[in-house]
Amino acid sequence: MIDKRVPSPAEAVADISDGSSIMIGGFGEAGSPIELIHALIDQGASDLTVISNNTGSGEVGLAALLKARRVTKVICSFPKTLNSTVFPELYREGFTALELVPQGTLAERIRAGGAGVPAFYTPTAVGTPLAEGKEVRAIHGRDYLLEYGLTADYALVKGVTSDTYGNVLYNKTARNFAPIMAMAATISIVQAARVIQPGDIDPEIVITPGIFVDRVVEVPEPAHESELIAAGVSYP
Amino acid sequence: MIDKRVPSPAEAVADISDGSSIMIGGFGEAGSPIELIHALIDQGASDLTVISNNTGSGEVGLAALLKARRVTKVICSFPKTLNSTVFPELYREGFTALELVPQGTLAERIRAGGAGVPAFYTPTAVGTPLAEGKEVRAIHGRDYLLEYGLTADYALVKGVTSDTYGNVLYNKTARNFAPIMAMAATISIVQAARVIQPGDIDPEIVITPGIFVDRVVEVPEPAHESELIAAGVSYP
Amino acid sequence: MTAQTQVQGWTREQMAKRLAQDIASGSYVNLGIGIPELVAKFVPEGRTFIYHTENGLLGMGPSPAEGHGDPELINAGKRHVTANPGAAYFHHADSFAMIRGGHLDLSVLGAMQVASNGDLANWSTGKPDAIPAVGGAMDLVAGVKNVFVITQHCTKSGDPKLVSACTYPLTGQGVVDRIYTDLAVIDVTAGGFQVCELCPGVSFETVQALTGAPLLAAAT
Amino acid sequence: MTAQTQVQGWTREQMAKRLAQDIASGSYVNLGIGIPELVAKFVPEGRTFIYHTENGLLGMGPSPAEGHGDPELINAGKRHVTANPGAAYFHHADSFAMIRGGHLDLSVLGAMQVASNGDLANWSTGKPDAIPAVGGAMDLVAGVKNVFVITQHCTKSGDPKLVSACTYPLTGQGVVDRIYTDLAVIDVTAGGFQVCELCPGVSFETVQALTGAPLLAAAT
Repeated sequence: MIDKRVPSPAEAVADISDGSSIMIGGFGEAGSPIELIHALIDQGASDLTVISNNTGSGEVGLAALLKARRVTKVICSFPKTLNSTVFPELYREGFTALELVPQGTLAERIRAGGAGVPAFYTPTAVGTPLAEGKEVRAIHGRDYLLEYGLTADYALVKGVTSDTYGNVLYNKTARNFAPIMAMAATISIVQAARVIQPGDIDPEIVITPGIFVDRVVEVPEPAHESELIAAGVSYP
Repeated sequence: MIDKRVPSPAEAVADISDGSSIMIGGFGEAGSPIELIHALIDQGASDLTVISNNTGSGEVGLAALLKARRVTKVICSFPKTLNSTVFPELYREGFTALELVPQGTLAERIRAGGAGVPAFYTPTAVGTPLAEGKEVRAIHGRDYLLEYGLTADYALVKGVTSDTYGNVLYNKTARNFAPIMAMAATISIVQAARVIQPGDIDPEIVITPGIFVDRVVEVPEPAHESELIAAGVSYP
Repeated sequence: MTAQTQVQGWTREQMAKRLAQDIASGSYVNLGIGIPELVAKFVPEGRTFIYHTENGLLGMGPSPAEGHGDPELINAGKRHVTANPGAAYFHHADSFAMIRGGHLDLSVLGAMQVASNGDLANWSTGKPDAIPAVGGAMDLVAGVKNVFVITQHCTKSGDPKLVSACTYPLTGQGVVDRIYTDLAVIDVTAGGFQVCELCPGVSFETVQALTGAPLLAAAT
Repeated sequence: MTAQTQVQGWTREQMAKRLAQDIASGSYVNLGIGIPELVAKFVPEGRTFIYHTENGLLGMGPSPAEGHGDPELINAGKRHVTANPGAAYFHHADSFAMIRGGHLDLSVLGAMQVASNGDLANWSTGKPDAIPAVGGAMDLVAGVKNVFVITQHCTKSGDPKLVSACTYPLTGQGVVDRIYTDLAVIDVTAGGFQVCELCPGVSFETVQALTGAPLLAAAT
């Protein structure tokens, strides 16, 4: 019997080693796998490269991971958020490097990484500073940039429901980067509020098929970043 | 009020002109939009380029469109099927040209066309006869072929349920090429067994969002290719 | 006191309402953060627009009642929103396939500068100490069929935002189709900026004086 | 009478059963059309395999009872199948993302020829009058982690299918990991074909005589 459940977030992230690259789902707080991130903070891995759309808010979740000085590089599209002070300080200090990628190019690079497409052309960012150093190619009379697929050692994502095979459903706009990150990482770890049995999810509505998922951990009442911040929480 | 319904298959395909490129959904008979194809045969457009995984069976649906000598080029991965005699004859005669594309490359080219990606690299077919004339590029030490996105003037696809905005659900493996073809065509036409109102489909389970769909026609009891063939039907 | 502050132009709401008049019913529209968001308040009678938010929702509805927000149902500005009947959720790659693939009819964006050749700068001051952040702006201008800018005609310090060449880092080259300011509606044409409509009480000369590039008069 | 017909090798079912022994529990497996399909009949006790069919189903189950097929639930060979608990449907681009992206553990394919460097030919005779048809074979061999070939050791006319270089058009270069024939299980190694296991009663010399390239003996 296939059963991808692990008992706790701590066990789910236990093998992440220093220097790993980690895709972290979420757009703002929607879909941020806070319990997995906090377990990673507790675990202690450092020198991480984090691929995520933002850099977190307040001092919980992703921002807390940064604040703990575990992340030496971020690849993201929008490292500024309301209440975001942690990343700017680390960036100005030179501790955390930034690779800024347009949001759609970031999404497509992750999807390409998961789909075995090593590189593709895109019209986004042609003629802008973000095109610097990139190959430009005219195709059918228009210029495009060459962009490379992006993969990672791990993905940490948040679903709402999963079965033990790793078939995952998401909640509303919390879906965002999770399905493509699950595709693009060697080890994909899903926290879900409810883990059910194979056959309990209609095969027509599965968003992430289990083939893309390696570990599933049940987190019945996941925290919301904004609520933690409102409560004055600073992790750990 | 947005309402993409058209009253009949005939009206749905009425404006397709000679020389059009048409993506036709389906893998074998699963997902083949037979009523739309038959309406296209009745309509009379010729010199068509058809992009579809197969070339049809018997003398109904896609095979009947070919037999009517309306298709001068097919782009497909597998133009041989049980009971498929129509295409081989037209191909040997020289009436219908063939661009043979590996199935996954075909799918990715269609998806790229719909996603605004003009070209991408793939490992598929490197070192084979299907790589002839294609650019080869080494990326991270492995050779890849450059492949171009594929678009079309029209897509004809079969859903099981649609709302009037064009949000579509499919039935099992009849989904196959339909969602990506709907993305890649200028005018996407969906036949669905049931057309319902916006709000009647859970937004979490929509497979093709309405933005990719231009026309929806209700075909309550769509025919199945195998049943027509078993009944000895030859269209028209 | 700068020239601009002496001119009584359209309010932000009036600008948004004016822009909304130019959107065809049935359009798929992405509204940027800030003034662009106001456009959603002014759907002309009898029209239906479907709003796309790039974080993964087509059919975005208005903000929920205070206290009824779902932290997992937000827009690109990370505010709580709702989903209208006929909505669909999707992942980020599919969302930007809609954008890049030319499936959206209109993108409405703010601007720091627009040049008379349609170049747009709206993501970075380029200052060395700025934290660069781009989000989806470059994807939107590269992919969406029509790009409308809605912005005050001048900066807070009175400098023109409509210029002959952008000095800030570009978001995209030659991408803007039309500009809605507090003073005028201006098309970006092959010949440069062309006034389409002036705010009542505002003269062509006043607008020209506050614009950093030559203005063509409205076509007659 | 050719050499091969005098040899009593494994049956097709025995070949499939032997291959199934080498699949780890929990593997995601794509089975090609023909002999590869037989592998699904021989899941070893205590193991679970999840079958992928490239037309858009993960968790493919056995054929339905005669007359209970759904024409819209088929496999890549266009036969009626079923969906097991825990299955998922998806579109073709996602299905081949699984294949090309290296997410499948194993592809089992038939062969016309396999070369000692791992080249595979299984889609075309290359004859001028043949209707070329490739399907997903080139994608599978390019993307799946492990590629096993299952085939009769020789053609119907007695020619070796395991050769020093393929004469038929290639499906992929250097892609085959292991070959299961009626006579032996053979690994493709850096040094060429290496016997892993002989069918009981079949000698190394017999297999060598029926193979068009040098065979290495089993590692000891």
